[in-house]
Amino acid sequence: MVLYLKEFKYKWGMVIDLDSCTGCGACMVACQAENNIAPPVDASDKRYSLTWLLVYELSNKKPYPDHDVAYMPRPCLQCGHPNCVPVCPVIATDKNQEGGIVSQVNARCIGCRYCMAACPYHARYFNWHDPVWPEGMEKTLTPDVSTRPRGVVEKCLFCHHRFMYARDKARIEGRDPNALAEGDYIPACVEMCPTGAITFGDLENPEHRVHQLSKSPNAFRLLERLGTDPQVYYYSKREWVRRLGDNYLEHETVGGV
Amino acid sequence: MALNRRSFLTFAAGGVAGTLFTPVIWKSIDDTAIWTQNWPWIPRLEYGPRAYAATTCKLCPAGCGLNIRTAGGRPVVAEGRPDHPLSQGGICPLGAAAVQLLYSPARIKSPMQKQEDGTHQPISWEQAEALLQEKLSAQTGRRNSVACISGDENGTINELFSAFLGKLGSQAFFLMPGESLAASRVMKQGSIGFDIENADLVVAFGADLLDSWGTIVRNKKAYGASRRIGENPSAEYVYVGPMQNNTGSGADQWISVAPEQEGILALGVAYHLLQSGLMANQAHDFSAYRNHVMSRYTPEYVQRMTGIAPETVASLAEKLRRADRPLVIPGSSISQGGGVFSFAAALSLNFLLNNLDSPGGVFVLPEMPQAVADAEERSLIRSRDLVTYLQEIAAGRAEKPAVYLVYEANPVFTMPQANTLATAMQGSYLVSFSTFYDETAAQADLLLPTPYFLERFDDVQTPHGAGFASYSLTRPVIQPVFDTKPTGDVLLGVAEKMGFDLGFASFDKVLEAKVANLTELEGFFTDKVQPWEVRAGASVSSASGNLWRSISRGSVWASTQVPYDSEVLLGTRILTQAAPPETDDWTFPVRLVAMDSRAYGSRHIAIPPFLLPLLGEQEMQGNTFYVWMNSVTAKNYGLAAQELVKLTGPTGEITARVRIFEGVGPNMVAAPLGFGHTAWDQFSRGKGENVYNVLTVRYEPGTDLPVWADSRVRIAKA
Amino acid sequence: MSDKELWPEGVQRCSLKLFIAWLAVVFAVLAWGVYAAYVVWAGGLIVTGMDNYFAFGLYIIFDLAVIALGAGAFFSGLLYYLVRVEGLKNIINLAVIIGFICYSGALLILTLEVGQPLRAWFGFWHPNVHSMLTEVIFCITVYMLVLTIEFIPLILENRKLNKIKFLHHLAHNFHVIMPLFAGIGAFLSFFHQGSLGGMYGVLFSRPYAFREGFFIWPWTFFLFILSAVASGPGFTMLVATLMEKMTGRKLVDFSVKALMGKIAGTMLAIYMFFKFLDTWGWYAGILPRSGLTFDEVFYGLAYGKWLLFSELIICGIFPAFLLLYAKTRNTPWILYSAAILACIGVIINRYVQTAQTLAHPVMPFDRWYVYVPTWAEWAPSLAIIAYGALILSLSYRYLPVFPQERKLNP
Amino acid sequence: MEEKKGGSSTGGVALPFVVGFAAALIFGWLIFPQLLFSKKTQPLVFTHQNHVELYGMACEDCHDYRRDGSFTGIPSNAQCAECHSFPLGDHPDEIRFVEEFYEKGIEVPWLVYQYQPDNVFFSHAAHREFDCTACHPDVGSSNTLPVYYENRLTKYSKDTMKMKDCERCHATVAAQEPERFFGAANACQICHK
Repeated sequence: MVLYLKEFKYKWGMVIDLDSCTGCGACMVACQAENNIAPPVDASDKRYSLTWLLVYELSNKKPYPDHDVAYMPRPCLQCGHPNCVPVCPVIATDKNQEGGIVSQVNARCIGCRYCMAACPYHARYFNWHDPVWPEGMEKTLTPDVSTRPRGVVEKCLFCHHRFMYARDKARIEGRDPNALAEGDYIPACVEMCPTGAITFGDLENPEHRVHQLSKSPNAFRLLERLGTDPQVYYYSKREWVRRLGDNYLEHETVGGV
Repeated sequence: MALNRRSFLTFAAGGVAGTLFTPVIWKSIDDTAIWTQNWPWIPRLEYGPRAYAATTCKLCPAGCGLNIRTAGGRPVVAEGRPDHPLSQGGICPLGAAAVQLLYSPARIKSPMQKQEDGTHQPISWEQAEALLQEKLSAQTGRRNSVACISGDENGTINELFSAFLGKLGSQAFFLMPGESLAASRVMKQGSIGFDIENADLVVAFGADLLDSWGTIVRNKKAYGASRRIGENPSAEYVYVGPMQNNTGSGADQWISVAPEQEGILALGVAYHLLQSGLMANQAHDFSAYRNHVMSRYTPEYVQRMTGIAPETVASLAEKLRRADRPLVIPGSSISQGGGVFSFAAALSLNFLLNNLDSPGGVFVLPEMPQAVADAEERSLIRSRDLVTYLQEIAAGRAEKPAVYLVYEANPVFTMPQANTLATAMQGSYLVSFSTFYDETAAQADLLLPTPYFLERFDDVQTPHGAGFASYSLTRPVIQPVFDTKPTGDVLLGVAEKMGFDLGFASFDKVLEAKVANLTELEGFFTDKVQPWEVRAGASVSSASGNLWRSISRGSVWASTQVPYDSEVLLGTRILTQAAPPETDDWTFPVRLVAMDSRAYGSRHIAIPPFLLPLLGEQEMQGNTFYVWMNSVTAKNYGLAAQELVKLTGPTGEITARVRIFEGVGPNMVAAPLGFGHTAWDQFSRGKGENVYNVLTVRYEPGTDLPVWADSRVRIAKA
Repeated sequence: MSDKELWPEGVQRCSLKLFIAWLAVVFAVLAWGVYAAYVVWAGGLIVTGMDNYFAFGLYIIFDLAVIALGAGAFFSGLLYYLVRVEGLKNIINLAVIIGFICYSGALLILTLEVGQPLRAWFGFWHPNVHSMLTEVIFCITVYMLVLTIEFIPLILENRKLNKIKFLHHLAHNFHVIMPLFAGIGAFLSFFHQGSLGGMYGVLFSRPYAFREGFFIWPWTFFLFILSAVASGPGFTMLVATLMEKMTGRKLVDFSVKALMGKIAGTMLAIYMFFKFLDTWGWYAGILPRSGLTFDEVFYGLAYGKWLLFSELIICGIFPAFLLLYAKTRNTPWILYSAAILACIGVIINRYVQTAQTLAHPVMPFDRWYVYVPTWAEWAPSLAIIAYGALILSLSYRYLPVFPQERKLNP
Repeated sequence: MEEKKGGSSTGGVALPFVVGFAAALIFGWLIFPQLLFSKKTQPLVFTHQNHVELYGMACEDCHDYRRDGSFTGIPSNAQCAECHSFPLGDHPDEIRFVEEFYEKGIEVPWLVYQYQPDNVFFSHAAHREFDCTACHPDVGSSNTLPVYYENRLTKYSKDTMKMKDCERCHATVAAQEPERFFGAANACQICHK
């Protein structure tokens, strides 16, 4: 128990507007390129794909013409109470840095996949293959994220390296690296989204939009009842979309009677 | 001491015990673990300073602005450019994968010549250009014996090609078919601009705004800006289209009509608008228009033709009437193969709503001044019909050219009835100026690879669907990775050898000239203010100084100038003549809804490696792709989820699996374009089948233009 | 020519040729498994049926089942050495061997189970005290040591080895400390069995498996212990019976088998009592609190309700009755059948705890997948069984495993 | 062979054991490191001391921060060429730099003593308050480049700073200056990427 560790003063979080997300997938591609995820020959089988951020297609399950669709980009939710962290036998994953991003040290991971069993969101991906890039394409690897061999578990880190870079830039510019402005640190998926569906920032900072948005009645989190306390919120004005965020018994309502 | 078994064992024990007191074991264990963290067969990272290079995307016609992030000079990731009005910091999935395509296994690495066994062998540029010159010289003077198909609908390269063909005595310069073909029948000069950003109600008739129509990313940005999270939306979106695609699901309302029937609904809306007293007096044919609409497009007729309830039509009309700044956007659900009827019908609503040249409405956008003296006019080029041309050739009703020059296009794969139309090119000398080894390149006799857009200078002018005139350059971020040469330079080189004076020493000079001509228009750079803001009233400073210097360093030029006098016609003649047939086709009873999405690449680009994760279990299972239909349709044809199904069209057939998706209209089957590649690489090859094979061309009455967006098929269990 | 001098005193063994032939078969399966292991190590876990949905597969199920079935060792040791149930003297050796086989086999499988086996030692070097898996790692390691220590005296009782004075005294001293190791072993195995169950019980994000707790331990911790104790003795007895069938010799008195059956029946009854309570609490508390209905956590055939029914009724209540009721218990075929059912029950339990827990889509919009293991998962598992057969064969041939054998085969 | 009894036997057991033990120690402590590590030398001679003392350069002239907060690390050929675009002296390595590297556009493949694997994120900016010599040898006072030892198995440098070295210092400083560390001193992702 680190005796001097205070509560998180800032928590990097997202509020994803499911009413604006068109399911285009630009965020997924951005994630792959940014984080040096090798291109798969076959990725349609989601059971083996490496998609740190995956866009789910949600449906209100009504027949034509009452059918409604929503797209849900799902990164790692950086749970405040993750079930993955306590189960890893080798402390390869932890939630211990200001900002609350759940870490994943691939160099430490032994690949037991207990964390994958623990994560209810499928936010964790086992590296079933050694990463292979077509000849020459390895030159497009960013220097920011290490490549991972097969046999370890990977996950979204909210482009943590961008956070570190933002802090370094602040240091060199003489600013407080622990008080980044809203635009200083933005994950790749947020930056790339053409509809601006993803809002990113410090959930604890009233000056960051996510702070207020996360408290909106239309904001919800995936599987709230599990108590995982994710730092990724979803936003939708559509009741059926919010209801798909958790399991409800038939008579139960979302948000009281 | 004695050397015996016991001594030896004891010695060994001592050795083992001693080893425990040295780092041999521990260090080895530790180092082995560290070794696993750095397996030599896994690529290492290369470091270096971070920088950005501003450019423009050429992967689809939208022309979004990209910032290419580099590390130590190497391009690593593509990001959106906030200052580019066509991207505003966002990009589509295809654009996001731009950098990685630099090293696609499908890239053509050098000039190649087809061998007798069908394979291609590398040759030098000297040899290649000599071959080209030889083939072309043989056709000089022969009328239309050299045909050119360009896949770049908004580049200055087209001026070079058309001028070159002119020198060769040919007018067979074609663009790959797109929305601009139908638009050219309505708009003689300039292009139609849609000021989406300033509209408070956007009704898209067929136009897949959010995935494949026009300026995709810009559309999404406008859409996102109108519905910022946590705020009241500033605009409502209605999508009238066959299926609940990205646009349909993103829109506030989806009204399902069969492909190419959007026009009927549009006129049904017009009926109500006219009833409520709206007029377009400035239009010369308003009276005729009104008579036609009021007499023909009654609610009953519209319902009979489209299945849409009168209340829905009336409600939509009311929305349009009450909106402050309504905008109606016509288009085809696949941004190609649509008829003029629907286009004109939907466009006419804008005139009824009186939003021509108004913020949030439609504008006529100017053409860029030409740079190449002998180039054909853009409007002329746009009006040419490649499909009919190839159909005629395939049917033997027209002379097959001796040489086909195909530039960054894949007509062998992406033409309707692709397998049929491909025969139109068999036997001719096919020259492919392509970056990638596509199906057309695979069939080509000579491959003259052009550098990837990140490796060269090129331009993008006012893409279709834009709300303003724009001009920006693609800029080389890296020296060409392979032995490639810009097509413009090749053309200029060959032209010079053939004695043709096209007026420029290099393609870069052509672009410089193009930029210089921009001063003929009133323009500004978009780093401080965006075009729609100017339309809404913001003040702006005109672009000045050395335009080439600015634009070649990444600046984006835009203009909101209204160039031509507006001669407004509601298109009554077309509307009365080009209406779609009312009859049902019992042979091919099901309407085929082709899907075009940037998640699967573009018409020119096969799905890139980095886009494969976007394919989910809704698109693929193994190597078989899915076609979508709603549960009622499936039941009617005895189909169930996951079952194999065969779609048969008049000229082709495909096999797929059934996905039950309730967001497909009645009696329709949705099938995604972009699958079934046979060339390219293992990332895109052999996944699904080519839907273009079942896209069937019909000719629109009154316009005689090919329409294939509303193809029909027969479906049965396979 | 003959290994007769190595046989335990006063017993007969089959010919060396026949034995070698048998060993050949066993080695063949082993070789197949070793090859599969090589393939897994070389190519990665992609060759298995595991995927992003099924982080755990046959390896884990096999391990859990094998470790549960191997519980006969520690429980028998507990009963014999501490509770002083004299009757178990005649089967305790077999129980220890089976325990040794099961645990060592499980350890072997675990080396295939991790994605980075060369870093598996990180579990000892960077242990996460909050992880049930850490508890599993440490417990299984130490218990393996204990089982080895418990096995050694038996080995030292080989006729040849026993002649060596030092080894003879060593064996005797080992026997003296057996009660201590029985206690330690029981304690460790309890914890190990429990932490295996706890691995699922602490997954508060998996309503199918999550269980609230007693102190830091979820109820599955205790249920796993009980179910292992309920099935382990039966498995031991079944193995003895199988060995009798294969050798044609009588190795233990039926009364000993019946005693094991009675023990298993008693524990099974206790387990069933708590299992029903646990199932009810899960049904009435955790599921509705997670917004789930009972039906929503079952799917198709692979994860159907028939599994729960089978686990609880056919392989739970039913064999418990059979084993508790003296008449049915004393009927050999009923005893064996009931024991088999009990073992099947624990295997079903381990399967649903692993596969169904992971298969159940927690997110409402997620879907069910069906897990199908590949040859690369079956081969090592069968190889472990072959490995067990090898150990048992060698032990039976050369060590005095069954005290009663001599007497029962005059 | 005939067994000997008593002291001789014991001595016989003890001596081989001791010999084996000693041999193992020798192998483990003397030979094994030499087997494990291969010596490498830098592609070119570089005289830090001369550059500092004779040419009046400072560390940050070559090793400095960029405006985005990143650290330049080993200077590029271009930076060296600000002075050495042509040979300034007659040292063969300077000549080789100009001819074999600079003019051919090949970056000098310097060996990084404190080589860090890709999975390590190190921020010089975050450590900017510390003197260079806190982590690096005082190269400025020597013209001799140390021998580079590379671990044959891991390809690490012998001087590669291991995780526990970072953790120890982080914990110590954080305990003393919690505000500065603002949260966990040894949060995983601070040093891993």
